[in-house]
Amino acid sequence: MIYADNAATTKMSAAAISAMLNCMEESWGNPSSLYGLGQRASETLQSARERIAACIGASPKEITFTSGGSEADNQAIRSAALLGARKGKRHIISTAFEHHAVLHTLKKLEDEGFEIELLPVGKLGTVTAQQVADAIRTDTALVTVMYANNEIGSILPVSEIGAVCRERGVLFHTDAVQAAGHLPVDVKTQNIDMLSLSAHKFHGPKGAGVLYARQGVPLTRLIEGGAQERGRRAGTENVAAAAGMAAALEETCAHMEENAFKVSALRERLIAGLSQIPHSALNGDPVNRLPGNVSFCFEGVEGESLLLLLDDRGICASSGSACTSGSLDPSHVLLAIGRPHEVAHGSLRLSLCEENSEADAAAILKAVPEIVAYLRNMSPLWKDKISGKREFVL
Amino acid sequence: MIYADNAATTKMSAAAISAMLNCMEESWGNPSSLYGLGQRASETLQSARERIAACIGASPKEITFTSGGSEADNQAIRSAALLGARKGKRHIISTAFEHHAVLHTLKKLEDEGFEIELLPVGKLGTVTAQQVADAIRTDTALVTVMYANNEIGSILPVSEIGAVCRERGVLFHTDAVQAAGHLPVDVKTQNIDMLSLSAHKFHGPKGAGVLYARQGVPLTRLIEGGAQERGRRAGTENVAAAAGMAAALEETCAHMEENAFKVSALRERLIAGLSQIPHSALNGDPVNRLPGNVSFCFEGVEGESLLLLLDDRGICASSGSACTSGSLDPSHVLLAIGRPHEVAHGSLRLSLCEENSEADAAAILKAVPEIVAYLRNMSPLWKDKISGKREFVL
Amino acid sequence: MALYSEKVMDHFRNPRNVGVIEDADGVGEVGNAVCGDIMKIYLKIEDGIVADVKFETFGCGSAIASSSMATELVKGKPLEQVLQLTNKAVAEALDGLPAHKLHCSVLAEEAIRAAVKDYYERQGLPCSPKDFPDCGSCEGCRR
Amino acid sequence: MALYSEKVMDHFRNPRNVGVIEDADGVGEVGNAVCGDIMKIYLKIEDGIVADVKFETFGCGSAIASSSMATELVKGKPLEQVLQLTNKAVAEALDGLPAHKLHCSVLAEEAIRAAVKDYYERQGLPCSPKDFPDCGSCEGCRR
Ligand SMILES: Cc1ncc(COP(=O)(O)O)c(C=O)c1O
Ligand SMILES: Cc1ncc(COP(=O)(O)O)c(C=O)c1O
Repeated sequence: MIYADNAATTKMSAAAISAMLNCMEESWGNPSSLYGLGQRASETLQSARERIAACIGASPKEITFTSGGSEADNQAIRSAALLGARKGKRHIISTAFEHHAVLHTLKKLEDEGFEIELLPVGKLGTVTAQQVADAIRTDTALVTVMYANNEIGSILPVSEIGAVCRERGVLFHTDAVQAAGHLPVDVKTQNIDMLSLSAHKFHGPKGAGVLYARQGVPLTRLIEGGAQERGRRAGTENVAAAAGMAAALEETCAHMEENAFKVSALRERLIAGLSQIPHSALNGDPVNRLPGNVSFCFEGVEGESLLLLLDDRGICASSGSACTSGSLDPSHVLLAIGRPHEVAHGSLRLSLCEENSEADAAAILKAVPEIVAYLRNMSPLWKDKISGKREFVL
Repeated sequence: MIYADNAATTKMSAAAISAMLNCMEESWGNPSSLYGLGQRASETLQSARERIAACIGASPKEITFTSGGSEADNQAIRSAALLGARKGKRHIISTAFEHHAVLHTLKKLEDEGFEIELLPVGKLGTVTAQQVADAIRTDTALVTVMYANNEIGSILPVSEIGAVCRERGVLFHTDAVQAAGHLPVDVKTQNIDMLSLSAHKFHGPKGAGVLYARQGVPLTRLIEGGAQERGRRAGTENVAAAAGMAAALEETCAHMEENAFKVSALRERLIAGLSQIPHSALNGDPVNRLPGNVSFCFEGVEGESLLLLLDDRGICASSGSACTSGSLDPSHVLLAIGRPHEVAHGSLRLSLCEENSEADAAAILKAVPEIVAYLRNMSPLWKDKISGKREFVL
Repeated sequence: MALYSEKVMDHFRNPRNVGVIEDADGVGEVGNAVCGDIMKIYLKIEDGIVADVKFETFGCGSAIASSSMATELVKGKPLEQVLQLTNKAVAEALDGLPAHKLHCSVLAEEAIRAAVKDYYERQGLPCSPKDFPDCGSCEGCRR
Repeated sequence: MALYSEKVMDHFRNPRNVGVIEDADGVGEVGNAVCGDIMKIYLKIEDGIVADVKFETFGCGSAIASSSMATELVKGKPLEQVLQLTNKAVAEALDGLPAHKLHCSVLAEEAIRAAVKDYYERQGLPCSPKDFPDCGSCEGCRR
């Protein structure tokens, strides 16, 4: 099997699994309990908190454990909105191609009377700090801009945006779910007030995430109950998941540069190879790009068929993001960078990790052109294009 | 070590750990992904859903996976409140001794304009169906009453309450976090519309729970984002936790009767033994009681000291609920059953499981009276009582 | 559960009757690129019977499988019977489709009808409009 | 992190000076049962010096440890020095207390003062009220 869908989820690292097993077998007490077993669990949790904080330049008290990236995004945005509303600030700036965890939360806030401004992301899929600066108003409660896009891999200038927000006194949240463990994160120098990450995107467990909130930024609880997480998130703590997440993040951060070096070489090989396919186009920023992301549109081909045939050859890939499969709409991300609907249906995302090999790349470069040719050969849309009845759009 | 705090959390069963490991090592794809690896994860998730549904008499579509009991409680109550508010119903009935996940959610709703009626629970810590029937009004949006109390172990007449609610057309939610796996649950015959459970209370993983919602009861999302859980809860699914939870619940349900038989014999032995301590009192209903729950108040003794000294003898127990430790207030549950503040500070909860032995009971019955005597001997409060300067309250 | 039944996967992997009939007696095309599905059906009619049928499809796995199955179901059948083909029959013959993919079977039914309609029109035969709905009864584009 | 420092656990497990002085020269009691902590201090004073000190405490681990430590800190000390005992000194001598348990050290300080005040009163000595606050400066009951 060639697994090339690491943006959807990753295989857990041995270190993460063993950290979890250790909790389940040894450190399984309730961290709120007084006795030794409970305090051992509390120490495990605290150690996870410290190690994760160290990986992103935060202090342990600024780390709140959540059940994943979505919950962290929801809580960050809701907290800033509530804070803003108290001061009469009801304007929120974001981008058109955020993850649904952000966009759907913003939609709900819009229904509640907030004004949501989604910045256009241009053809390459990015926004500039200047765009953000121009959009900030006196009633802006929050700027939330993702660190890197999950579908097309563009890396956004979060440091510059952070600087602008800090200067203008506006809270800045970044969804770093695709960045954490893969790109350097330093919340202090990058002027990030809130940041979300999700463990299963860097070889940690599913169902575990972190919301970093700078000291002094009060969080609203999404989940009411006990006083866990210093009152910011109720529910018996998922100690094992926190320990697994910490082990995974430490490991990926320790090897970030070498992984990026290796993975981006594979990426470049794939991009060069797939670009040979006529009427294809790379999605996203060719330069400021996640090391492992390869995203293409192929004219005249529908994405799901492509994926199923790749699966038949043992290649795991995706089209748009995993969590919108089940929906018939083409990816909002591809539409946001200006791909026409028909082409947006024909996308392929390969997302690599350090475990992928040159042999994987070779197999992908053999399979994709063959399958695209096969599908085009049975596509009335493609036929119309080569016969000149319809225009090519790529 | 003698672990007698199973109401705080439980040790994971071998079956649950191995189900999780299997997911982490084999079935680790994203369930939303098209390819085989993803579909395998989706099948694992679906199988967990079916098995959990079968354990509580629900159908799989009625099961929503959450990050734990607290989230399930929050979502159930919020959903019913929203539904009620749409019809102008803003009255919610609950009890005075619910878990904080319920009470704090209700408090927030009160701040938002709902009228919250907390039924008194009497000396034994229970409410009757008649009390509920009398409280129901035409504008009642929800009745939420726990199945069994986590601190004092009383079992509440949920079937009768369910029948009353069904007859009056009012939604009924029960927090069954302490009941699931330990007491029979059949949502259909018990007329339960919504039910919360939490895996780590029955030898499953922490950070995993279920919200059952009867077909036709629409849930409000607490977490916005992707379309997971049929749109009722966003975020990449915690497949491993769901599989671990299903394995654990199946196992405890399969052995429910024999476990209850064994555990309640230990419970009776402990209750009989501890009742010998002068000026002590059993908390909760002596008959309708969780098989493993032993809850006592000892006059003149403070609970934390008792727990620390028990810990020194290798006995893990709790005082009030684990998640309120860190607070100085005495347990709201003990106050609700009428214990005076000073006695509420002196409580001990032992919660047993099928792994506890007669030897454990013997050790506890040796330790507790000795420690109580030791602490009373240095307690000016106790001295005042035996000298007659103050009244005994127990 | 797997996304698709084995039947669907078989017809997706080994689609029957893919291709073009150059001298077709009737051609039908439904769906649109925006929606992500286009199906084109070619019919060769002899003595009121479907002597040959081919399809071309741009679409997802179930769209290709539905086209393939639909062509199999109409091959060799008299036109009156062809007009009775329902999307349900297509989906059932495939051992079911996921709920959000049912529109593919609708599209297949419509593509067949459109090809028959084209045949009727070319032959100058009368055709009842209720037998020939436009692409649009499919829910695909409206979700 | 463990809930309590090793020092706290040592003084909790092996509390120094537990008990009663039947013919005490000064006795102080602070806290209340509702709050969950009561401390009672007995002083034997000789030549203005704490010749002996005992305590009784109803309370949590840190309350017992704080009482024990406070008695150790005042034993053998002249009364003027005893009055300078602060809750901070008690907490520090215990290598710190968790934030929500700091009130226990406050209570220990107050119990010592109350005993000294009782001694002053029994002796008819003048005492400045600022040295002798009531139980109430402790935050315990108000949280
Ligand atoms: C009765 C009851 N409800 C809810 C909860 C909350 O469950 P969790 O901690 O898994 O969120 C608990 C336990 O903590 C409980 O005992
Ligand atoms: C950019 C981004 N944000 C948020 C999420 C949500 O994370 P999770 O599924 O862990 O809740 C994801 C991945 O699914 C993502 O890629």
